[in-house]
This record gives sequence, structure tokens and C-alpha cells, in this order.
Amino acid sequence: MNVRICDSLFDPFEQIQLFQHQLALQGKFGATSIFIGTMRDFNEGDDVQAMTLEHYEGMTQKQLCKIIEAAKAQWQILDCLIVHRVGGILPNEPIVLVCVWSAHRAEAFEACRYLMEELKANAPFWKLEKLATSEKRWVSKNH
Amino acid sequence: MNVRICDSLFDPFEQIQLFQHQLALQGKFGATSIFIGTMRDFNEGDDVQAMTLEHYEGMTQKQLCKIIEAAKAQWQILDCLIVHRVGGILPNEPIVLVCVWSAHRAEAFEACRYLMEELKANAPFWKLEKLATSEKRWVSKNH
Amino acid sequence: MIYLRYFASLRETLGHSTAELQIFEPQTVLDVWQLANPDVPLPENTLAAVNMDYVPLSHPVKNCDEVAFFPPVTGG
Amino acid sequence: MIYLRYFASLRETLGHSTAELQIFEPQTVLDVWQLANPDVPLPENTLAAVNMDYVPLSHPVKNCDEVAFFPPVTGG
Repeated sequence: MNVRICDSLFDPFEQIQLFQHQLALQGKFGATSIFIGTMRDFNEGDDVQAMTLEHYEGMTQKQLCKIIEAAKAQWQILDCLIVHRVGGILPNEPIVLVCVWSAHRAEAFEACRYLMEELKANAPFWKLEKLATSEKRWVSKNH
Repeated sequence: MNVRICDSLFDPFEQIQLFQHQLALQGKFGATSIFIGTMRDFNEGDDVQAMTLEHYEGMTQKQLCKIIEAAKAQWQILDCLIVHRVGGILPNEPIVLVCVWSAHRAEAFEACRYLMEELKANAPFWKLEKLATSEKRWVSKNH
Repeated sequence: MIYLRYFASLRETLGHSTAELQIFEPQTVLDVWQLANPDVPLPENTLAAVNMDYVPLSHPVKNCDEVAFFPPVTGG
Repeated sequence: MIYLRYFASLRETLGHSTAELQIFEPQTVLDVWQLANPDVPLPENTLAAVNMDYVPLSHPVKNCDEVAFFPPVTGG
């Protein structure tokens, strides 16, 4: 499976390595491009204590699979992996992992960026921040 | 140190994690962009058995540091790491790792790509391939 | 029967995350919102999905569809 | 004295990786190659560095400089 939704802390490097070991691509991939999004302890000028990630179970997977299909149609990639956290999350914990394997670097770089931008634009996730003041607010700007 | 030259097999994920643990950036980085170049078992239509990576000790480090300074002048990045293998190397082993940490994703993506392109264009490394036929040849095209 | 889903701030505004609605003639997504929430104008920028695909508010809704409303997404 | 370094295929062509050369007047990088290797024309596309920085072949060389010649790089 190219898409994983995790409701607890995940180790992005372990996820990549586990996935990579299953790939029948030993010696075939020359390029791996990886993006890891990590929770910061600040946003929009405020200190953030914690966050809750809500998502639309089912639609999330459907939209991420569509994004992956679109990337595969556009670039010659060998495989890819998307992992996204949901539920309660703390600063410094990984939120999202996107990893692309290809023979050459241009495809890996471009497809990885594309997957990440499309995920941010179209995958149905919503962030609820708990500020240091204990105030809760829905994130509205998705930079 | 942002630049490491390794004369034996390195684990890119271990390198990233060790470096990341030393960063005083917990909660500050929201984006990590990583590129890993891995040795393929084919090149220019031929099967490749092994490779030797020669470099210009001293100039390599100097040029990579210059490239990093140029990236830091251009993008707001928090830190970066470049690891490059030298000496004998086998298919499926990592050749190069570039990793960039930043607050937001655009900087990480763009600086990582820039570092990798500049490294390929300017860092004094040379690849000597040993083909499946046992013939040796210097790689001349750096795709 | 059609099945309604609300997410994030929209779910909080309405006070519930799911609802069901009987429709007797072809309706659009916007009609469905107005029938289900006659007292709540659809907030600006609301996105809609039918059967987990994005659709415009003018999209037709048929019996057994799952219709979701939610604010702009902020994952990643 | 100036210190010469040759790398990769150029090192193999010349059969050695280092050399030293006494220069008595200002010379360019290209002059240095010709003085050190009078029988070997400088291969096309050869790159040069003085003290580990890239330079054009017209760059002046001074005493104690390290001058390197090498083919296009192929790392990464």
C-alpha cells in the first residue's frame, strides 16, 4: 500500500526502510526524494502546545491514491509512499512523509514536490491547534 | 560539520537522525527535504557490477561548503547535511545524501534540489564503473 | 436517504458530524445543505464532496449518496 | 615551486597523480600544463583549479600554488 494513515507517533525513517525492503527494485532506483513535515511549536506568531488532526476517513485514502495516480502518469517513478498522522500530536512529531523512488533524480524531486503540494491542497485533513494560552483554533491558512 | 565524506557504506537515515539529534531546533523545523542518490546496477544501457568514486580531497569539502553558503544566502534554511561516499561501491549502496531543514516546505524543497544540482555540477568527484563484462570506464555524462 | 457528513469547524458550528436526509426529487449539493440546515447559511469557502470526490455546489445528489461539507483542508 | 594534481582519466592518461614544477616568471594555468606535459595536448573539456577553486585556463599561477587538472565531474 502506498498510503498509510497513522493514529500514533510514526518514525518516518523506519517507514521508508520497511517499505524500501519490500520493493523489488534493488539496484534499479538511483534517486529517492523524501519530504517530512514536522509539527512546529509556533504558527502565525503564536506558541503552539499541541494539535489534533482530523480527517475524512475513506476520502483521505481515495484522494491520496488519485494524487499518486496523477504523479505516476506525469513522471516515470518506480514507487512512492505517503504516510500521514491523524489524532493528537505534539511539537517535533512528524505529521507527513512523502517518499518517491525513481531511476533518475529529476523525476524523484518533481514528483515528491507535486505529491506534497497536491496533498496539502486536496487531502481532507484539518488541523486544530491548542495554543500555549490553552485557546483552541482551527488552522485556516495552509502555507 | 555540514559535509561528510565517507569511504565505506553509510546508512543515510542513521546519518540524518544523528545530525538531527544534535540540532538545537526541536519544534522549529516544519520541513525536512531529503535526497538520496543510490548506485544503480545499470547505466547508459550497460549492466554495472561495481564502481569506484575518486575525489579531490580538500577541494571537495571546500566546494561543498561554498555551495552550502550559497544556498543559505538564497533560502531561509535552518541547517543542512551533505554526505558523499568515496572509494569502492556496489549497486544498491547509497552514494550521496542531501538533507535540508527549514521552517516551511518551499525553502527545504528548493534548497535541497539546488544543493544536489550544484554538487553534481561542481563537486570534484569522478565515477569509474566496472561493467558486467569486467571492462572499466569513466562515467562521462552526469545526468 | 442521503447521508451527510460535516467536518472540522463546520462540524463544531452545527454541533453534529452526521445526518440523514430523505430527498424526493433531484437536488443539488447546495439544496441538500439548505434542506438539512435551513437556519444556517452555508459558510463561505465551504468545500463539498459526493461519495468522497470533490464536487461543485451545483452537483446533483441522488439517493444513497454520501454528501460531505467541510472547510478548506489544512493537512501536511 | 608549484604543485600539480591530476585526477581520474587525466591521471590515468599521464600515468601519475602529482608533479612539481619550478616556474621563474608569471605563467597561466595553460602555460603550466604545457610546461609540465610538453608532449600531451590538454584534452578538451579539461577543468582546472588553483588552490582548490575553479579557474579559467588563463588564470595566473604564482609560486607555491596547487594547480589541478581534471575531467568534468561526475559525482552525486
